[in-house]
Amino acid sequence: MSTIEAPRSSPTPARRSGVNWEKWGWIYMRASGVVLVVLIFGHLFINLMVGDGVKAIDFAFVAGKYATPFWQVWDLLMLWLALIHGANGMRTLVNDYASSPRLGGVLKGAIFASAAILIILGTLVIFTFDPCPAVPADQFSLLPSFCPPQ
Amino acid sequence: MAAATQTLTAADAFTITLIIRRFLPDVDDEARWESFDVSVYSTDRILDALHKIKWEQDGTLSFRRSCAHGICGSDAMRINGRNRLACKTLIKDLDITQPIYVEAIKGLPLEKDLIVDMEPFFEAFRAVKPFLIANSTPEAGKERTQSVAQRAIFDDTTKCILCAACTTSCPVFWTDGQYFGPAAIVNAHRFIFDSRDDAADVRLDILNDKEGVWRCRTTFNCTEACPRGIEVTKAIAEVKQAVLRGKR
Amino acid sequence: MTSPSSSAHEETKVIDGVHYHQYDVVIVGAGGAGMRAAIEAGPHARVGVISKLYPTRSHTGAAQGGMAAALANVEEDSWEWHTFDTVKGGDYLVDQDAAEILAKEAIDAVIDLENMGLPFNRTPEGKIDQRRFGGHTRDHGKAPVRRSCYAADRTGHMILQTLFQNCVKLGIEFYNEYYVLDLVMTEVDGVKRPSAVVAYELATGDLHVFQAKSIIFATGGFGKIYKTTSNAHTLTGDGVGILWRKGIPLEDMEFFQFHPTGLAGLGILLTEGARGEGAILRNASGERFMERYAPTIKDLAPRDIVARCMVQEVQEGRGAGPNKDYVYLDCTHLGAEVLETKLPDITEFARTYLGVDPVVEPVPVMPTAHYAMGGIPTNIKAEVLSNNDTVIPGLYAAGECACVSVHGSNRLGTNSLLDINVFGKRAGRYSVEYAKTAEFVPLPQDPAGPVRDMIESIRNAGGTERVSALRKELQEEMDRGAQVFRTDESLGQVTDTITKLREGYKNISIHDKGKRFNTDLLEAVELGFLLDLAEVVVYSARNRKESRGGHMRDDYPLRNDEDYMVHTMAYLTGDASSEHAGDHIKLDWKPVVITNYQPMERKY
Amino acid sequence: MSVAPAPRSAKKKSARPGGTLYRGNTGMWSWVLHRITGVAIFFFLLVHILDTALIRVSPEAYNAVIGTYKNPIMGLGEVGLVGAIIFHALNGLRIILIDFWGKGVKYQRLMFWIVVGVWVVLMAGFVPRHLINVFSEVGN
Ligand SMILES: Cc1cc2nc3c(=O)[nH]c(=O)nc-3n(C[C@H](O)[C@H](O)[C@H](O)COP(=O)(O)OP(=O)(O)OC[C@H]3O[C@@H](n4cnc5c(N)ncnc54)[C@H](O)[C@@H]3O)c2cc1C
Ligand code: HEM
Ligand code: SF4
Ligand code: F3S
Ligand code: FES
Repeated sequence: MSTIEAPRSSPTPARRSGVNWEKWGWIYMRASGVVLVVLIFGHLFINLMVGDGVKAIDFAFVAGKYATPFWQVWDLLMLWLALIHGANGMRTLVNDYASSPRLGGVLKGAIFASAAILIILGTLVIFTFDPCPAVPADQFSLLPSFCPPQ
Repeated sequence: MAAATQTLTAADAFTITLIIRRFLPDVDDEARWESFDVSVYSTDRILDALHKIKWEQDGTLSFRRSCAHGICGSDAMRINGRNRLACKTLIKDLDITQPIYVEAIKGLPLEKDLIVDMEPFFEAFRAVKPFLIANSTPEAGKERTQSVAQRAIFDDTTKCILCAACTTSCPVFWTDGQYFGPAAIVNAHRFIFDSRDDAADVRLDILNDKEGVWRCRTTFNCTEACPRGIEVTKAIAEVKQAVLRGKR
Repeated sequence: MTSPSSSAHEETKVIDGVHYHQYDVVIVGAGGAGMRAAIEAGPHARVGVISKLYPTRSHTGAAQGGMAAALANVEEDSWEWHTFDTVKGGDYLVDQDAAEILAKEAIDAVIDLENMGLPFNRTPEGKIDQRRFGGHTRDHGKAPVRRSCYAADRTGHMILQTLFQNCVKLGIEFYNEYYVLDLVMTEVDGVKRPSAVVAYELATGDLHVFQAKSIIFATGGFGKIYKTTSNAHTLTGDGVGILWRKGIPLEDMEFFQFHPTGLAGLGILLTEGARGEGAILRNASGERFMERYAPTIKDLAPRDIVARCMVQEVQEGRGAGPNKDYVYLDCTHLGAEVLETKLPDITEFARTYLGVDPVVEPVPVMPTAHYAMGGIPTNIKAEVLSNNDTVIPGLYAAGECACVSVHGSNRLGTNSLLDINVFGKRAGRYSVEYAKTAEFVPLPQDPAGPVRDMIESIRNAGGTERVSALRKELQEEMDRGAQVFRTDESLGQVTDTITKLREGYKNISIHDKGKRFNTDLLEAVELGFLLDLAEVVVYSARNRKESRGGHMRDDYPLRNDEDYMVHTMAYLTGDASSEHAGDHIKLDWKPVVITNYQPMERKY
Repeated sequence: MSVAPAPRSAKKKSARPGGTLYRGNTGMWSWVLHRITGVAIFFFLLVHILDTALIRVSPEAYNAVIGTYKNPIMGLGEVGLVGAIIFHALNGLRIILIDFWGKGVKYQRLMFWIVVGVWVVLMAGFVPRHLINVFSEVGN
C-alpha cells in the first residue's frame, strides 16, 4: 500500500550530463573522510586535550594559532573538506527521505546555500584575521601575549 | 511406507502464536494485526504453520508459495522483523515463548496479506540487462570455453532466485523505491564478471547512476537476508570497484 | 500495475468484463519447456506466455543433478549409447524414434544453453564438465559413463534462470499469475478445433481469453496427487487436467516415478548426482545393499529399481531409525570439499530440514513421488494426438505434462531437463511453422462462460467440506495404495476413496469470497484437477497387470511383453466428475515404436 | 464479504508499509548511528563556524560565546559531540575498508566491534580529563 513509484520511472537513466556527481560524491566522501580523521582528531586533541583543555580556549588561544600559517592551512582545509563532506552527506539524506522532488529541491538548496555561505565566511575570517586587533584598553589582556603593546 | 515422517525428531505437537499483518483489499481499509494459535512440530517451518492456518482456520489468509524448500523464491516475508523465506524458517530456530510476527516484505506495494506487487522488483531486474551479451559467435555446435577459475568468479551471484528478500530489507530501498536494489545489482554482477560476456561496460554504466550502486550504504541487511547465502554486499562492492577501475 | 511484465502488451478488448487477447502462439506454462518454446518462437511470431507463477518460480528450478548429452567431453560417449540407455531405462516402453531424437538433439540442446549463458561447471580445459548419473552407461551397459552436464547441484535453477534471462532479452510477453483453466474448442465443419485458452488473473479475479493459432501446453507435472513428493505445491496438473476434460486422451498415466532419495518424511529431493559423485545407499546394518540387487552399477541403477530395493529393504526389516522406516544415503566418504563444491544445495537441505550434516553423518532417505512419465500424448513434433495417430492441428504439448514417449515406464535421471529443452524447442519451432500458414479459429459465443460458471459455483458453494481435508485424504491414500508397490487390492481401495472424495468435492465451501489474490478459490479448482488425474493414474494402473519400470505390481511381479508391450491410452467418455471411474474412463492401447532395440531382460 | 473490489489502479489510502521495526544487525545499526552522528556533526559544524567567526568581530564577543562552551552543561554536550565524531570517524574508516579492502566485507562485523572498542578506549581517555577540566572551572 505504500505508494512508491516504479523504479526509475523514466526508462533511460537520468544522468546524461558530463560529470557523474554520484560517483565523485562517493569517492569524495571517502577521500575527505580519511583526511578529516587526521585534521579533526588533531584539532580536537590540541583544543581539548593538551594543557587545560576546553578551559584554555579563548581569543588569545585561537589568535595564537591563526598567527601561524600552519594552523591557518589546517583549519582552512578542515573547513572546506568537512563542510563539503557534511553537505554532500546531507544531500544523500535528502535524496533518501524527501517525499517529493520539490521538497527535496528546497532542502538541497538550503544545504548548499548554508554550506557555501559558511565556507566563504570561514575562509574570509581565516585570511583577514588580525590576531592583534585594535581594542579598547580594558580588553588588551584578551589578546595573545605576542601582540605588541598598543 | 514413505511415512518415515516426524519420527526422526519425534517431538510432540505444541501450540505457537502467530501474529500476522493482514490486509484484505476487498474489505480492509488498512492493514491490521491478527493473531492465530496453531499446533506445530518443532521441525515444521513457518510455511507449514501458515498452511495450517489457511487450511484449518481461515482460508482467506493469502501468501505465495510453491517449492516449499527454498528454491523458487515465492515466499519471502518478514518473520520476527527480518526477511526470510517462510519455507526455510524452522519453528525450532525461533523463540516460541513469544508470539511470532509475520508480515509482508517492506517497500513494495502491499496487495493482500503477505502478497506484494513484485512488478517494480522485476522491472529493476530487467533494467540491468540480465542476460549474456556476447559479441563473438562460438564455433557452431561448440561451447564457449571458460576456465574453472573464470567460472568461480561469478559463481556466488548465479545462485539468486529473485526472491526479493534482499531488496526489501534494504533501508535505502524502503525510503526510495527508485533504487535499483541489491537483487538487480547481484544479477548484473553475474554477467559483468562472466568471462563470456562483452557488455560489462553497458551494465556498469547503467549502475553508475543516481539510483545505482552508489546508493548502497553497506548496511548488510541484504547479505543477512539472502536465503541463498549470497554475499550480496560483497558483490555490490565488486561492482562499485568495477565502475571505478573497469572490470578487473 | 498489473502483472503482464513486458510493457509492450497490446490494447485488449474488454467485453462483458472479459479481456480478449490475440497471439500467433500462446504458451501455457513458463517452466523450462514453456520458456524454451518461447525463445524458439519469439523471434518469428507474436508470442504470449501465460503462467500461474512468475516464470522463475517454476519447478524446473528445483532440478538439481544435470542434463544428459553425449558430448564426450570427459570420456568416450555416443548418442546411440544414450538412446539405448534411455530405451532400456524405460523398460522398453519407450518410443525409440523419439528417444533417438532426444539423444541426438541433446548435444545441441546443451550447447544452445551454454551459448545462451548457462554457467555449466567446467573441466580443467574449460569445456562443459560431465558426471555420472543413474542408468547412463557406456557401450550398452558395460559401465557407468559421465554424461550429465551440470552446474553444481542447481542445474535446473540455472536452466530456468538462463531461459528466463533470454526471454527478457527477446522481450517475450509474459502474463504472470494467470491461471489457465480451460481450452476453448470451436466446432468447425463438424470438427472441434482449439481456438483459445481462458485464464483467471489471480490479482484481480478477471477472466482473459487468449485466442491463438497455436497453443502450447507446458504446464509441468502433477506430483501433488501424492503426499510425499519432491514436487511443488503448485504442481497440480492443471494443464493435463484441462485437456483431459476436453476429451483428449492421456497416455501411460500409471507410470509415476518415485525418486529413491527424498529426505525421509519430507520428500525434498537429494539429487541422484550425489550417488553419481559416489554416495552409497546403506541399510540399518550399514550394508551397501544395492550390491545385491544390481551388481554391475550398484547405486547407479535406474530409479525404479533403486526405489523398489529400498522399499524392499524396509519391508524386510532392515530399515533404519526408530521405526525402521528409512535407509541411509552415505556421503561421508566424499569429504567436505566435494559436498560443498559439487553438492552444496542438498548438503544445505539436509542440514536445514533434518538437522543432519552429510559431511559427518549418513542422511535418512526414502523414495518420493517425483515425475510423471505419462501425460498428454504427442508425436515427435510435439503435436497433441487425439488418438493413436490423429494430430490436433494447432495444439502442442511439451515437458513433463507431455508424453512423447521418451521415458517409457521409467525416466532416466537428467533426461527430463533434456526433454524440456529438446521438445520445448521443437514445440516452439513447429507451432510457429503452423501459425505462419494457419488462420485463427473463430471463438464460440462467450468462450469464458464455462470457466465463469465453474469459478462462481465454487465461490458461492455453500457446502461443508474443506478443500484441504479432501486433498490431504487423497494424497495420503495415494501414498498408501498407489506408490512404489501396488496391488489390485490397494488400487481398488484408492479408487473407492476417490469416489468418496468426489462426492465430498461436490459439497465444498471456501472462506475467501473476494476477487483479489483468491488462492483459496484456486486451491479448490486445483483439487478438481488432482482428483481427475489421480483417478486416471489409478484406473490405468489397475488395468496393467504386469510390473514394468515405475509400475510395480506385487500381484504381477513380472514384466509381460506378450500382453503389455503397449502404451496405455485413457479416454474420457462421459462426465469427468461422475461417481465411478468406469462410467467415464475407457482404456485403449497404443503400439510402442521400436527401431533398433528389441526388448530384452533388464539387468544392471 | 463480496464487496466490489476497488479497481487495481486506483490509489489506495496509504497505510504506511511499516509494520514492525526491521531487525537489522550490526551493519544496519552502525549505519543508523553513522547517519545520526553525521547529521549532528553537520549542524554543530554550522554553529561552530559561526561562533569561531566571531574572532573577526572582537575578542570580547568571541570570549563571551566561547565561554558558554566551558559551562558544565555544554561540557556534557561536548562529550556527546566528541563521542559522535569519534564514532563517525572510526566507522567511516570501517566503511572505507569495506569499500576498498578485499577482505573488508568479510570482517565488517568484527570491524564494527573494533570500532566500538576503540571508541570506548578513546572516550575513556577523553571524558575524565575533559570533565575535570570543565568542572574545575566551576570551582574557580
Ligand atoms: C526436485 C526435482 C529435481 C529434479 N531433478 C532433475 C534432474 O536433475 N535432471 C532432470 O533431467 N530432471 C530433473 N527433474 C525433473 C524436471 O525438473 C522436470 O520434469 C521439468 O523441469 C519439468 O519442466 P516443465 O517445463 O515441464 O514444467 P515446470 O517447470 O514445472 O513448469 C510448469 C509451468 O506451468 C505453469 N502452469 C502450470 N499450470 C498452469 C496453469 N493452469 N495455468 C498457467 N500456467 C500453469 C507453471 O506456472 C510453470 O511455469 C527434477 C524434478 C524435481 C521435482
Ligand atoms: C572524522 C572523519 C570523518 C570520516 C572518516 C567520515 C567518513 C564518512 C564516510 C565514509 C561517509 C560515507 C558513508 C556512506 O557512504 O555510507 C560519511 C558520511 C557522512 N558524513 Fe562523514 N566522515 C567524517 C567526518 C564528518 C564530519 C565532520 C561531518 C559533518 C560535517 C560528517 C558528516 C557526514 C554526513 C552527514 C554523512 C552522510 C551520512 C549518510 O549518508 O548516512 N562526517 N562520512
Ligand atoms: S540475492 Fe538473495 S535475497 Fe536477493 S533476490 Fe537473490 S536470492 Fe533473494
Ligand atoms: S541492504 Fe542496501 S544499503 Fe547496500 S549493503 Fe545491502 S544494498
Ligand atoms: S516456497 Fe519456494 S522458496 Fe519458499
